[in-house]
Amino acid sequence: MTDSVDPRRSSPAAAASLLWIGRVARPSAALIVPLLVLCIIIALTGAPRLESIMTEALIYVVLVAGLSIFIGNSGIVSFGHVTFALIGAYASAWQTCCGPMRLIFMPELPVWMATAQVPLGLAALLAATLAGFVALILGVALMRLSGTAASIALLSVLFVFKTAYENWDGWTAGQSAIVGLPTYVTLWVALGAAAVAILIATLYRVSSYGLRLRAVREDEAAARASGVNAWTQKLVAFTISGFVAGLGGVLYGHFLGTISVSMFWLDMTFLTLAMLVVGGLRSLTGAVVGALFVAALRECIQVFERGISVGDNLLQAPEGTREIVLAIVLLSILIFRPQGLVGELEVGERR
Amino acid sequence: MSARLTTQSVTVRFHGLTALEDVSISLDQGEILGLLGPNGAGKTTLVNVLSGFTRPSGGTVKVNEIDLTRARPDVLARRGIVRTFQSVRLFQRMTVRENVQVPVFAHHAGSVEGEQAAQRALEFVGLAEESDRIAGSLPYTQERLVGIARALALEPKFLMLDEPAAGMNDVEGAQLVELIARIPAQYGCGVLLIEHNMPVVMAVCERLHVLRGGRTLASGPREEIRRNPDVIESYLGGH
Amino acid sequence: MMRKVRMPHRTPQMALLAASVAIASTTQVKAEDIIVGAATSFSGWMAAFDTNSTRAARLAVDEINAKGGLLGHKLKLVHIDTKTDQAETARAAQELVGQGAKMIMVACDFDMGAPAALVAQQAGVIAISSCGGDDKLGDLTIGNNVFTMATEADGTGRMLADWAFKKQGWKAAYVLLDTFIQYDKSLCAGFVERWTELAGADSIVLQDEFKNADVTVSSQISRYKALDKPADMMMLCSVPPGLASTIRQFRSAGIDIPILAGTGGDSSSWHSAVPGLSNYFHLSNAADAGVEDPRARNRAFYEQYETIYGELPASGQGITGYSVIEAWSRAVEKAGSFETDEVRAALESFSGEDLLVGPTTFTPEKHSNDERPMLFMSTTDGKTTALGYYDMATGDYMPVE
Amino acid sequence: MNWVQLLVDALSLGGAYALVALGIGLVFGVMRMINFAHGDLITIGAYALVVPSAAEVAEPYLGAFSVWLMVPMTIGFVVLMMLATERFAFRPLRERHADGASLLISSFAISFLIQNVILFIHTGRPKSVNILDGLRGYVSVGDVRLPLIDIVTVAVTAVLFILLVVFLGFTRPGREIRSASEDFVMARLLGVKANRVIAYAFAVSGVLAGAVSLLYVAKTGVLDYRMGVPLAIAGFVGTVLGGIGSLWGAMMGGLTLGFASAFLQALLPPELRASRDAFLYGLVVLVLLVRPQGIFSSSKRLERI
Repeated sequence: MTDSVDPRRSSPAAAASLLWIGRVARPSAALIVPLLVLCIIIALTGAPRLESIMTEALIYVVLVAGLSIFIGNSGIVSFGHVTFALIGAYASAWQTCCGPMRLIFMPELPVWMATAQVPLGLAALLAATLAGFVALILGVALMRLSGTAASIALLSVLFVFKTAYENWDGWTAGQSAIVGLPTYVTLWVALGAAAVAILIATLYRVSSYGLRLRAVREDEAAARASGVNAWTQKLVAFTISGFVAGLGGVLYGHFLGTISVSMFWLDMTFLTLAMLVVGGLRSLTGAVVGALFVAALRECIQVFERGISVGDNLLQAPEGTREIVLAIVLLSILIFRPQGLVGELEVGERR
Repeated sequence: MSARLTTQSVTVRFHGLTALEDVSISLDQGEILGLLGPNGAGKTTLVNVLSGFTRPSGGTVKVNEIDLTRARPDVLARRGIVRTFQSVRLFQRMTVRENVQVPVFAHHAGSVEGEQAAQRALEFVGLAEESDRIAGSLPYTQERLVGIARALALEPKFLMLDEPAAGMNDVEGAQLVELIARIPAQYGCGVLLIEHNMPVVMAVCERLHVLRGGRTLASGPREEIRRNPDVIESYLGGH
Repeated sequence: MMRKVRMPHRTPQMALLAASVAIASTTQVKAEDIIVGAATSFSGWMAAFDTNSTRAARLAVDEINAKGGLLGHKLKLVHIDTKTDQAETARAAQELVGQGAKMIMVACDFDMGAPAALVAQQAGVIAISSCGGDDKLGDLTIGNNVFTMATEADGTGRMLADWAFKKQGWKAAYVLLDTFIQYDKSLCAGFVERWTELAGADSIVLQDEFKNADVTVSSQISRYKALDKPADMMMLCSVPPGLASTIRQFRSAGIDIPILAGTGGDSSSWHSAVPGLSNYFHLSNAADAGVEDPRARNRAFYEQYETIYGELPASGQGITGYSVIEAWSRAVEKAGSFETDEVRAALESFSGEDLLVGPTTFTPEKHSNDERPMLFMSTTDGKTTALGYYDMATGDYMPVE
Repeated sequence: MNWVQLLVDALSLGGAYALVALGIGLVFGVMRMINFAHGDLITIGAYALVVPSAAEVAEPYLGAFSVWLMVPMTIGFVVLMMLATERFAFRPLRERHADGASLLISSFAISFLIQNVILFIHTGRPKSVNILDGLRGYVSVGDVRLPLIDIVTVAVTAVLFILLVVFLGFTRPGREIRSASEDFVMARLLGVKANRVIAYAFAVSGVLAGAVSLLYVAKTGVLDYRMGVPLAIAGFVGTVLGGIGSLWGAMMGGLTLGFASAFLQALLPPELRASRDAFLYGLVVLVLLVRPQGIFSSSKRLERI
């Protein structure tokens, strides 16, 4: 270490904790500050569409950061994390949805819940906690698995919860959307949440827990021989990532003002995974870059789709081009940069 | 208090094949025991049993009087029964320091003493300078040293080294012997050394245990084994 | 208008129209023009449902402009593609609100339309869904600025039961529900409710379920076949592709009882899955392509639609888009204002208002219609004919004008 | 409850799932990648039966040919498309040593691409086409109803499985696939060309996918741009359930999933029937917890330490 000649010899514990704060603060700030600058620029343009797109992108940052906590550190590709977004979104709706309409959408809510007036921030916290708690319970059983079996089991979990929520009419309005969630998720709220998610992910990553799980990811047998309990470490990451993904679901619901079970399904699974892989599967920086990159790419293509005036002519791509071009660009990135846009890099981390 | 790791009549069978039969060994803290035997003799299987990766079909593993036969690898490791791997198995995409920190954190959860244990292990194997390199980029010999440092970072009571000198040239092998010889003094642990390289084994082990076909062929002090006709015939004779 | 690049066979006027609209939408709108918005999908799966109704709305706007506009203003329809994506839907509505739209037409579906309706509600703009049949669209769950031109799904289900019992005299019903979307659940709930009122619960001999994407309905067929005696009819609450697949499999199993479907069973686009489709009945707001509508006005609409777009809307649902504009403009005229509160009050005063979709009633409590007469159609040997607009109040078809 | 009838129903669904699982399992064997786009190749095969157009009423294209032309042409088309995905997407990735996750995601991306291209060309409105009209009837054996299409499905599954066993056991490409599935590195040392053997596996997987396209459309008569997704998921789950890496396991896994689905559909009480998939996939989770290596794999492969 370069900074080994410093006053910490006098108080090693204090110095170590200072060092540790630096190890969290530097990479977090290196991700959060550029996001803040981007948001300020967008706010200054005053374009509501741009603001809305950035807000959505930041919500995806939260979701993908949640994925990254588990996938990035454990190496297990989870097809099931959207489950936690689903749980979070509905749990928040139970507490905050639509005033007197709450009982019309969700007639079987217990009275105390149907009439509760939970402050929005607290509701989000409780909802994300529920998602984290469900992750913990599921993880107790599922974290014994690794590799493909784990991926498939997690996909199956998504199926189970999707089907259950679709048929739990009295609490979820079945397949119908619940409309009228308070739309408090502005650009700044989304930025704040993204900052929190980045901070949680960084805290986890630099902690001894993150290190031990990465050891499991690299070589499970060697990690166990080194005294690491693989199950515990996976479970810790799974729970935290369930919490963060749950938070992402809450935000998405309160961004649109409406939620339905079908929103939290294979499309979102694909999109969030694609963001993570395009950015860099094993890096939080990759998660953030991937989420922003895919969001920006979608919008750029759409600009063409809506038409660009060149002189008196309108250049316009036919409707439906966006998804096709998006898929081709994603494939090209996977082919030409299989390690993702940033690879293993973590900004703000000294090596 | 000095501890003793023992196996009593350990037997391992896979699908009707017997990998180990009725093997009893003991290892004291502070000594180096050499485990010999031709390929397929069951040496690695025995290490797998001792480190919890393989559950024996019969027999027991004990430290003093405590039965650890069914303990998981990570539990054994935290209790000071630590191994290395024939194929090293480093955490490839992590730095050398992180590789050595993993067992430390598993044990001490990030305390300052833990950091120091990691540093001490790296210094012991002479890799303190390389601690910020990515493990996967190290040359082969250094990889093996990191593997040993990673095991030592747990401050083991018993350390099992599975062919640590494999693939090294004579000079490197000699340096390794010197290093291994210092382990009991430095860490106060017992070392079980699996090694094909006879000079290495003979240089550092006072006691040897020889396996053949999953059974104990001979066991005893170095000089005695060197003179054992069975051993000479079946193993040493080949050289 | 969509996908003009790939379809050179479409008429040149079409391309011209598309180009002029596209260019116009990027240029600055003249101050006196009144903007009406359409936040509907021209790509993704919703496009199949939204394209026709959006085109129909454009027809209505052009018609009004040709007659000199509304309260002296020309109307301008601004369409933003919502890409079958809820976030895009909300953004489209925000953008339309930002452009000063006085009314926003939203998707033919509650889930997809809701984000836009919510934005409109919060911005104090009227939002009208073309054919979203979920009860919640009309029950003021989103807010009092939201209306739908569709007939509610459960009302449709009740009407089917009423017609089957009274007009056809069927006594024993088999109900098969596709649990894939809410519309079908509501449709079957309405059917069962009305059927039970009329014939008693015992006369529903079997109720079963499947999922739209299921490859096979063998279990359901086996369960039906295990009945002691066959039902007089089958109420099938589903939409294609599940609807078509189910009918093919039931017919293949030799089950020839009459099959009834809601608006999800409209359009002949899936008929080739069941060669010689017979004994099949469904209802809709107006006639499907290729079927002669009993109402002269509707026939005129279709003629005009075909002239401009070179093809007919696949189903009778398209007509609701026309009525979105029709209803709103009539309310504006009544109110003498474009202001939301006054227009809403005028809409809520509709009582049997004669629109293209049929007599329409709104009240301050209910912003949808649930027993508005709908057109029953019968298919025999693959050929669909209109039976007439059925009126539950009389238990008979409405007289032809 | 007629148990024989239930068995017939289950066998038909299980047969279709088994064909999908086999196709996915074959590619997994040589690539260690679950090809999520397999389902969309089935969709492509189905759409090849009609003329590409945005028109609401579909006109038959390959579907208009006689059986003897339609079947090989449809399957041939799927094989070509399957090889194209391998050549232009998976091979470049493999050559750059992408890890398993990237391969998996790229198969997701291909799936997404195919679906959107179909949406673009055909629109999202489901289409329909009538093929193999002769299979629409059924025969009765006692009070058991045997739909012709189900008999054909089961027969085709059995024949294709036997052909596959013969192909893998007695032909050179087949033996290469098998040896590559067991140990790719060793196979290459023995002179098996990686690109070639992977292309073989994709081609065979394409034949299986094409067969499913035809059977599916003959049964349901409908086309939808997402029709392949539930099949792919069933195949995907079936492969893992059976024991990943073994063809016998893949086939049995697919059959098991089909059986479980059909039995749940038939035996769940009416109020729980809508939640069938929750039970089905809940069972899958339970099975994986007990046997992560799959039900039908002979033994947990010992990890060499």
